[in-house]
Amino acid sequence: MLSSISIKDSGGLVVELIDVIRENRAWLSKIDGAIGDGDHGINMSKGFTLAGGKLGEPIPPLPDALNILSETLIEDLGGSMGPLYGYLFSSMADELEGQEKLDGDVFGKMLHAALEGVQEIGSANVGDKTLLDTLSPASEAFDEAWRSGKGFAECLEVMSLAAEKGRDATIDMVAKVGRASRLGERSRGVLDAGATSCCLILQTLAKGIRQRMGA
Amino acid sequence: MLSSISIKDSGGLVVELIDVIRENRAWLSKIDGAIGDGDHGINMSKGFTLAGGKLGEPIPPLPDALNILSETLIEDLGGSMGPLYGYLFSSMADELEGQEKLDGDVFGKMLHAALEGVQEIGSANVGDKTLLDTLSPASEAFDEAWRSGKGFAECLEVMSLAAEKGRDATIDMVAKVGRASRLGERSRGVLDAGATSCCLILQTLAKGIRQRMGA
Amino acid sequence: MNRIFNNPDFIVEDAVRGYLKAHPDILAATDNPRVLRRPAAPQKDKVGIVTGGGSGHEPAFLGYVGNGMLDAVAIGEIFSSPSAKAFHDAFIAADGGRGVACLYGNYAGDNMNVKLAAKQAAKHGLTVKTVVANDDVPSASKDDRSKRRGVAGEILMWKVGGARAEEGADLDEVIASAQKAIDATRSIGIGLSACTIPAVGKPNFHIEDGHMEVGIGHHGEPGVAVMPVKPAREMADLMLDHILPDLPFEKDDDVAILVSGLGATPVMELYVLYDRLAEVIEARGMKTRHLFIGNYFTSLEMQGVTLTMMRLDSELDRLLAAPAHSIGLTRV
Amino acid sequence: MNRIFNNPDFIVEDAVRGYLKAHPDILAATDNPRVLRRPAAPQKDKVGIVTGGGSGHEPAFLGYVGNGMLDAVAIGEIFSSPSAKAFHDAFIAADGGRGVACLYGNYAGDNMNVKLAAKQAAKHGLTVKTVVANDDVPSASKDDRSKRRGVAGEILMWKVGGARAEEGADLDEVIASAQKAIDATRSIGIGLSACTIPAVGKPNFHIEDGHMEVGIGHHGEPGVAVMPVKPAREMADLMLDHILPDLPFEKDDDVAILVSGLGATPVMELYVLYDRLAEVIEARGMKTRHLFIGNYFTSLEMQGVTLTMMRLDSELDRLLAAPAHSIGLTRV
Ligand SMILES: Nc1ncnc2c1ncn2[C@@H]1O[C@H](COP(=O)(O)OP(=O)(O)O)[C@@H](O)[C@H]1O
Ligand SMILES: Nc1ncnc2c1ncn2[C@@H]1O[C@H](COP(=O)(O)OP(=O)(O)O)[C@@H](O)[C@H]1O
Ligand SMILES: [Mg+2]
Ligand SMILES: [Mg+2]
Ligand SMILES: [Mg+2]
Ligand SMILES: [Mg+2]
Repeated sequence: MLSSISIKDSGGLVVELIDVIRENRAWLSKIDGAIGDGDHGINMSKGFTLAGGKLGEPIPPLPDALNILSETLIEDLGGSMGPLYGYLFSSMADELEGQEKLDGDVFGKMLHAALEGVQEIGSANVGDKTLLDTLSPASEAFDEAWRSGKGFAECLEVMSLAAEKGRDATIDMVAKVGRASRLGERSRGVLDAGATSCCLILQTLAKGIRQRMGA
Repeated sequence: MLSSISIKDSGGLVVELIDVIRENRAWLSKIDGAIGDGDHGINMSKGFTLAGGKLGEPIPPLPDALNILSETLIEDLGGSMGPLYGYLFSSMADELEGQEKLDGDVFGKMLHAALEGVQEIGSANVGDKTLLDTLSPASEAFDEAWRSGKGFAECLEVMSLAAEKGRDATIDMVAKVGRASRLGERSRGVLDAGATSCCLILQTLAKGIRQRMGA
Repeated sequence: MNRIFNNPDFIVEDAVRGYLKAHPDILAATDNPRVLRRPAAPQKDKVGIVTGGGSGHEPAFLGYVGNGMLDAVAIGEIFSSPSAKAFHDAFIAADGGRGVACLYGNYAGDNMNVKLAAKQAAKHGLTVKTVVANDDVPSASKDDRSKRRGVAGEILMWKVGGARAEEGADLDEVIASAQKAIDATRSIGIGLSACTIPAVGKPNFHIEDGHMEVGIGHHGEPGVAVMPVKPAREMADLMLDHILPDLPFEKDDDVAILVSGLGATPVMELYVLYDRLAEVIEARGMKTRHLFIGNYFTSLEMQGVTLTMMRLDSELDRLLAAPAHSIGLTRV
Repeated sequence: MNRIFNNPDFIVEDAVRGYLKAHPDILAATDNPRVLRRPAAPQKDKVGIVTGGGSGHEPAFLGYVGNGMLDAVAIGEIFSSPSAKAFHDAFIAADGGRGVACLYGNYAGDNMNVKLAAKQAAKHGLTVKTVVANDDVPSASKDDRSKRRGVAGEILMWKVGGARAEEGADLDEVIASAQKAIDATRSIGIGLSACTIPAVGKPNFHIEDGHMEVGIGHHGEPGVAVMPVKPAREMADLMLDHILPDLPFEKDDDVAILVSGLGATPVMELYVLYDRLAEVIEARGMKTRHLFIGNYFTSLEMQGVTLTMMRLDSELDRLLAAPAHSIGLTRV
């Protein structure tokens, strides 16, 4: 089992992201429907599908693929998801610059950059019932596992579990930003849509990287 | 038991008409709702109530009271009921001109005049599922009973029954005029609203005249 | 029923009061609370243009009172003809000494009340001539055109009659132009959901969810077919299939188009429909010289749409282009 | 859901095509299918006026492109912010060399996308300044005004900004006037029924039959109170109770009033409401100098109404009175 993957050859990870979002279109919209306006799956699927059409063949290297996804979201999608996920993916891509291998060090930095990017553009805080509530604990768990000396593959596994726990923790939160925030206490009791899509994205990345490492 | 009533003293008949229409506001609208637009009771009640406010005290003689009702309907009510019932009542009033007593002869003429008035303005035919289908058999039945030598009070009784039968016969008819006609075959199976209000009117007149004669 | 009114029996009165407060430059009161007029009416030596009809179709009918349009309007209860007296008083409010053209829609109540009112007016020596709009194609067969209802085509008829009167034409000329206008006009509606008269409190007809009613009338009068909702393009084609052959509209015709929402259909959807209508009309070699899209003739909160087309000659073209200023339609 | 569309995912595209076909005199295409402009834009030496927002609010936003109003508009999906690229391309379409004023509403997506687009524009040396409308009183407390949403007050802000730019003002002057306009403007909405985004297929919120939601937002954002439907007069009083003290509006103020239906409320009911609004506003000693009643800023087929009031000084009064010509608002 490897402990890193080739950045140049891993653009396919973005294809996997696109697929997972498209597959979960209805589910994500349904979750958004409970306390939002029911279009999260529609929005995400539209943006990711558009990006899919722009990737081209052969699939470009991972940073280029991430940037194509980011630009498509920012330029063509609009809404909140365009800028938020757009920044998330371009921030990740920035960390790959000058690197050849994606290993635990680099991946940890990607998560940090993603978190900062989303916070910068969206000005939300952890606990506000947003995708940050998946991203932030996932990033922390990864850091801790990596610092404690676990292997990259195992750290990804830890992160996936933390992302899921983070996502599920949004059930008990009251939304502070976005449409759902208008509901106040009534927003408690259901998943946050963005936290759910973010969990799908992180888990798909983890799974894709692990597979490429032969884990 | 008398065989006629004083025309001068019977303006109260119009008050009774107003009352019965107001009492049946909801029922008439409900019937109209099945194949029409559900406003027959509202329309009738509005027009008759307005007329009630114009009758004044003491109640004027019957022809004047009928003319006040007629003018109110024609001038203020609009819709189809304004002209149709407006003409019906003014045609009835015309037959009272120069008379002192309302007896079987005069009442028979009133029914004829009413029928002609409604037909002239509305150009509908018997069998079209309208108020004519109450008025026409009622008038015929009255004529026949009167010609056969029955007393006025009994003739009124006969007429009331015929009005009811006429009204009920509209259930099996297909509407040929008015809003319900747009339904074609689908208009079959329910009462006609106008036939129902017309039956109430004729029966209330009959009952009021009979009471005044001491029958 | 979640609606805005006080006593539902007086919703028309309340609305008319609101209209008068809102538009003192366009609408003036008369002694009859059910009759409104242009502030300048009666205008000496101009043929008066009058219409009237039930309420609930706003901006029709009162919204088309204004310069170059109607001089006076008779206002009925919701979906119910104005009284004969209201029509009569509207005639008087509009009469500038050259007679009155009453341009109205083919409904039983309106026919009766206008007839009574015109008789009454004749007694005072006021000449009233009428044109009865019957543009609604699905409401009766072509052989039975006199039975067809009048729908949104009335607006174009008022525009033509109003402009002709403004030109100084006499009563017969105004009547002739208005008659020509409606004879050259065809309409069709598609209903998507029902509506509720506040005083009644529940819908007086029903359209199954996921279905549409082709040829529905302005008060929910049944149409010619109920079918599952079609994509906008097919709706457009269906509407054109009904009205194009009826006149017929043909290659090289100049036309005016009016696409009106029935009240609750989002305006963007009218444009989705128009996108296809324009495509077909252009492909058939017709030229659209006047276009109106919006809620021009509604039916309370019904969902759905009506399409109206008029074939133009140079006179109709000129009269549609003439200036007009009313709440519902303005041309500069 | 009985609505008019083809593929619901492309309803915006279809509608925009229809708008372009219908109004070639008012709207022109750009290279970006989500950006429309005035045919005369960019107009040399005039400050460009831009807005943008989600679709489903027609005639907002694209219906306010026109002379004396907006130069270009960025168009989003239904109820979703346009992309940063659309805003950016709208800036370019509007830029006549004196900079661009982006006058938009306070929504998270719009804020983010405008921010990104303005950054991008700055890189090319194009100056974009912004005013964020926050006229919706119930959406946040007075101390938290920066959190309030923008609603129909945006229309008055565009009118003011557009007229000021037309006068030849520079970017800072336009921004100052638009900011003054929105600072003097307060709105409140009452929702009576929900609406459905075609691609979603079912309402994304719910109002119990017989109930109304006071302070509802333009996308159904929850209001401050849900209660049984009140008579129109009480609705009017409730709305005024929320907005009059907030500015506050006071005796002898000159005001502009905008009463907008949310899409499916019959227009006559807006006038029933206005009848009472006018009564109170007059009784409080205010003078209504500009009045707009109709479906000016809608939310698909929602039932309900918004009330917007602006306190005027002589500048705002002059700018509101200036000529304008757009689909949604025309002044001659
Ligand atoms: N400021 C923000 N920062 C981070 N995430 C946000 C922010 N605002 C909204 N979100 C996320 O966006 C999700 C909703 O996305 P979506 O439904 O696509 O957009 P919209 O709310 O415009 O309909 C929420 O579930 C939340 O996770
Ligand atoms: N031409 C006509 N002649 C006689 N009666 C008619 C005619 N048209 C309609 N009616 C009667 O009118 C009734 C409906 O009245 P109403 O509901 O008050 O008016 P509307 O149909 O305008 O809503 C019908 O039930 C029918 O009996
Ligand atoms: Mg959403
Ligand atoms: Mg009826
Ligand atoms: Mg009726
Ligand atoms: Mg959304």
